[in-house]
Amino acid sequence: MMKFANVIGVSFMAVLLVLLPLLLPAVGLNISLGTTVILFALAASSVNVLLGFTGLMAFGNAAFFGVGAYGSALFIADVNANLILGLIVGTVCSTLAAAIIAPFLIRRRGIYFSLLTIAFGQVFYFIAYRWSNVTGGEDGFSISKPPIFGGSSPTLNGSSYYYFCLAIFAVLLFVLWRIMRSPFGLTLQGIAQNEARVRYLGINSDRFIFVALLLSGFVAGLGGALYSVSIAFSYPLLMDWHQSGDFVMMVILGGVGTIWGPVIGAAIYAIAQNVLSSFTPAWQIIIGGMFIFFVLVFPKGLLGLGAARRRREEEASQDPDVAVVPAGLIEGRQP
Amino acid sequence: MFLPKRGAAADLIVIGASEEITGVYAEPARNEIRGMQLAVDQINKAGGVLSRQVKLVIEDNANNPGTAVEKARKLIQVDKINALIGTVNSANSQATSNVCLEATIPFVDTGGHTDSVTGQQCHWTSFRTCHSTWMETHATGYSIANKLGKKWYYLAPDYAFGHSLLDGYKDIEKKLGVTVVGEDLAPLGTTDFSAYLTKVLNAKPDVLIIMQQGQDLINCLKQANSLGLLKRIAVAGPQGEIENFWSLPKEARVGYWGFEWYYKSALVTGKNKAAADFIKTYTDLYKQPPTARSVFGYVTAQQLAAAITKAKSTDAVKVSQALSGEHFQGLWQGDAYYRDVDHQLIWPMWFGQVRGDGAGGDEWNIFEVVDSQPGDKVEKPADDQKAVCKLNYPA
Amino acid sequence: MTANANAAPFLRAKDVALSFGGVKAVAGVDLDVAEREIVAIIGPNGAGKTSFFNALSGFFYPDSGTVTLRGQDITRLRNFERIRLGMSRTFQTPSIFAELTVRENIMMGLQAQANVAFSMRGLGARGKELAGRVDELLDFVQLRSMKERQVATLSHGGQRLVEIAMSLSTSPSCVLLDEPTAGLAAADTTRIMEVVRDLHDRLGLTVIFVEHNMRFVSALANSVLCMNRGKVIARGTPAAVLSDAQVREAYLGSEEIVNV
Amino acid sequence: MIEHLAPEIVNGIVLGAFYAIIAIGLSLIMNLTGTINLAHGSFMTLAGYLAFTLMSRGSNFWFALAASAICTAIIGLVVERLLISPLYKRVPLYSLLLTFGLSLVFEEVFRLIWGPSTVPFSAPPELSGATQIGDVFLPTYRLFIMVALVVVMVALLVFLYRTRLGLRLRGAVQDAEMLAALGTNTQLLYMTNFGLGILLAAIAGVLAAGLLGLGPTMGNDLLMPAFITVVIGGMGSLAGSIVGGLLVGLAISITTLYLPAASEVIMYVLMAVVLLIRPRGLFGEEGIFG
Repeated sequence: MMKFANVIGVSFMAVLLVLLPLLLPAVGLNISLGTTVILFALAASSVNVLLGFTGLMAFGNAAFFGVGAYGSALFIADVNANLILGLIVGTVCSTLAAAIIAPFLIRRRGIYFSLLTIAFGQVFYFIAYRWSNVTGGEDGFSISKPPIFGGSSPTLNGSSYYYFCLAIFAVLLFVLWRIMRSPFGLTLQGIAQNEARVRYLGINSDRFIFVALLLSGFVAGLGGALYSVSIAFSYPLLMDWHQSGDFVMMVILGGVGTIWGPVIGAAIYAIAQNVLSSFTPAWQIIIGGMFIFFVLVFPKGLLGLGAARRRREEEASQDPDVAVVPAGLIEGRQP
Repeated sequence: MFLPKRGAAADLIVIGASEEITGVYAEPARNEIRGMQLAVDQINKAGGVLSRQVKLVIEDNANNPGTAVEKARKLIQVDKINALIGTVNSANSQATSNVCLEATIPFVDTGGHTDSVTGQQCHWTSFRTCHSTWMETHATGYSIANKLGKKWYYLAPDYAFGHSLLDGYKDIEKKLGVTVVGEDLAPLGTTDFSAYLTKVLNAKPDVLIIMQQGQDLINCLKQANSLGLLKRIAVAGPQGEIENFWSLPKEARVGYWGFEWYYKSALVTGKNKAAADFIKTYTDLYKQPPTARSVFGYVTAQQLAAAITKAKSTDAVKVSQALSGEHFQGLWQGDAYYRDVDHQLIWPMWFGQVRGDGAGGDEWNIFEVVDSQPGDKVEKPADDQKAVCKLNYPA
Repeated sequence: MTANANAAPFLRAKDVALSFGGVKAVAGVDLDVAEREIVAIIGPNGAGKTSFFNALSGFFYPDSGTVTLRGQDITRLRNFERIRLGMSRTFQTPSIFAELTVRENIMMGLQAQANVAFSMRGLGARGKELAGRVDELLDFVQLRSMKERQVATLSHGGQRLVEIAMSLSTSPSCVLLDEPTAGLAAADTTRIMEVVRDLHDRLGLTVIFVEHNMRFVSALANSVLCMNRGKVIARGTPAAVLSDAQVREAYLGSEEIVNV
Repeated sequence: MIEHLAPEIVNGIVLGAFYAIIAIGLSLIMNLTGTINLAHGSFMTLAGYLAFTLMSRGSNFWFALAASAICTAIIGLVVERLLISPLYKRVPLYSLLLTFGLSLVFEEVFRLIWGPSTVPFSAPPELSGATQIGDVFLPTYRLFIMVALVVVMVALLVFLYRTRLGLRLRGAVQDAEMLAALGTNTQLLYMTNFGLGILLAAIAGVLAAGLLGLGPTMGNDLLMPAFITVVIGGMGSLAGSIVGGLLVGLAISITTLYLPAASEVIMYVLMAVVLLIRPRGLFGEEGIFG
């Protein structure tokens, strides 16, 4: 059962996203920026699966995003110019990438986990940069937009591609929402709040974290696959740790652990970057400053503001600096 | 409100510029923009194009292909540009080129050198002003053999760009009957070249061809200097970016390099009055002499305007056809043209030596041009390009 | 009541030692617990009681010694594997999911026990069955009325009861309780005491608890183990241990003993 | 072969010593406060630019080295007090993100002040050229760096093991709460610790500028190998950072000689192998963070 306020919220966001291709040109922005927002939101949601739902400080999701991008682009260019198949291949690649590095990651928690995600993320960046016969190296890799089902089926452009991405995103958001309310999701929340207790309920949390990593790799890879088609290009910087950091910041800007947070964060980030960089070469200072400001002043993000206040009213008294992503983040000395 | 007035679009020719205003290429990008801006100002002063004023809308592509695509689309959809120019980074050039094909907007790559833009990934909408990587290696190959000797040693960075430079030299070496006495690929970011340089000293080539860029090049040159290699063996390379040499310590301002243009040499400008005027106006305006990058920007904007005038329309097909194959007098000796087959600008390339101090009381003047090669001699033959590049003009 | 000498004891710790950076927290402790026994572990602060618990329950692995459960060596078994063998524990400060509801707290262990924790969809038919179990467990600790409350909003005593209910959600045969009454008011202490007694009397569980409240210890325990500086200094019936001279000396001046 | 191998080994040690010094700073800050300092590279670059500015105003190299390292450490302290210390009571994610934002700001500020290209930063004349040892010519500046970094490392060890503040710091790294209970001013320790980490970074930054060239991203380019050094050596271990750094440096330089194509990937391979065998890293202790 959804609360009335949630129904209003979901409806508002739905209407906003559906009308976005009409709204953006009206304020002097282009439709493909909307597509970028949606696809960055997918990447940010993949971070949120780990960070918000499972309490793991992931700082390498750009690697999954990039693997998805290259996977689909290479397939579309070299094997079969078919959008749907390309997306499937890209997503399978990114999920596999997650499966390969997950055994290294699940043995660590806390900042050690972050450190490992940064380092392993950089491995993928390095491969894309270095394996230039296949990836085109730093010059990147071009594709032409593939027909949706290959052959002579139509090719999606501009707003039709936006709605295609939006549809996929909506389905995925719904699936994530369902998962968070499933037994699996409940266990992830348990891990985020108190992993020791989860283990003392007889649950092998490592296996849940493994699956969460796969899920995260899947979502990020789907975003990446759609992105490389959107810009008809893939390039190594997509996997750089700065890109990962941007995705994490999107989650924080919007509100960590919420379903809509990553969307709002992605929108703020993408639009701010796009608009500011048209005006001033110092835009990176402003974006970096915005990050710092949010971290210091609004650590729960825009959505977290309301939620936090509601919870605060219910609770007797709590430390105002209670962590958004509690306990589980600091690694305990457990076998 | 920062929206352009839509009605105004009809009274203006709008040219978009996508440049690496932030990031490592900020300096070359700035010089390209200065060139474009100067050309547009002069065109407008002379009455504009098709009696419409030209407006230049500049966007920062942040040296990131994703942003470059976004900005290209913004320029096309929101600013309703008639043509797009710019880019320094090859990845940005190619990504932008693809977007412009999709939107059927003419695009002139000012400064991204990768072969694919006018090769495998060429489009009927895309043109390129700067030389291709192939042209750089071939032009310098001829000049090196001509001026420095025919016993070569290659040192290349081990990544995509290094490999394509190496391929270029390997092609020209056969034509010239050069003996190659050694070849090394050094990883990108190598800090110590002494192992490679010792091998070079033992191999005793006439010329060491260094294909490194940026910081790797600087480190390599500094170490070659300290090992005394420079006194025994000539050092040369495919492309000297004057912006880089200006910021180098004097001990690293050494060697022979391919130059895409230079402001102070009779071999480059000859008696070309347009060039002399350009250099003077530019230097007065920006308190710094123009570089090859400035020329890319200037010539690109100027030729685009000329093509629109000739086509009497901003229609993409007409403008592209007008630009393609039209011979013109640039800011150098001899003529130039964007050739029909692949839309690459065919123009000469120069070769010369870099020196530590500015000559003739001009601190900027650190380059001595000694040779030049005509463009059609150094680019891939048009017949070969036909097999690689399919422009696919709309019927 | 003492362990049957013939059969392997239900839970046995043999020469368990655990140290942190040179400090020996547990220095060779033996413990035999029979099935359905209630054992209390007492000792002054820093005696190594919790560390011993940690070694028993796999929070840390002991440096040396062995732990066996029903004759099976579990010394190097990971903590969650011990839970599946029927061990369960609580912590000194209640280890709960503060931001989840009471129901969700209980549900998590039930799901795992029912092997549906990996389900990414709803619980379907199993949902009703598990919901029934939640009610049962909450009835046991008399918290059913709090079912939809966020655990963080419960009193300290309430949180402890939730933790006990959680530790029952895995259907254990043996429960380790680390200071179940620490920091509780008198009324809450009595309630916890009843619940712990019920664990044994109604559910037939083996209970091992660390406790400072000696009233609690003498009322409930069959057998008491007193630790000091990582070593066992006395063991036996509550009456015998609490009157032991060494025990009294170890506790001398500390207020806990006052209750005896 | 020795005439090739010896310079590569020196090069490997120099590179490794850089990674080690940076990794020690990172590791100190990580362990005590849980902050993964993504702005560490920016502080290195900052120190390089400050030294460059001083030298272009006529200062000699030695004064510039000392003054810029101290100035950078002071700036680091200000940053720690104003921006990072408010985050200590929160989960470590926030300090990680704050330093991420900070590194973006720093990088762009460097571009605005000192330009987007590299600046002509030269080692002092007395350190240029090559030194002959036996049959082998070694670049003097590299030898100097090797010696300088060893001196810095020894000084650090003396500080940590022979001074009261250092002992407290080591104690705090192992158990901050215990120290707080003993009444030591933890905030002061956090500050000292952060300042120390930045001081190490700053010294490495100035030395690196003369070796690698000084541009806005110089420090960030060194950051990733330093992270990998921490992973390989094990978090929270001084010995781990030193051994890990040397291992990475030597692995890179030796593969450069025998198999140049593998010299970039070797670092990642090394990391994966170490983690497979020892998930905690070579010297990783069972610390607060495992």
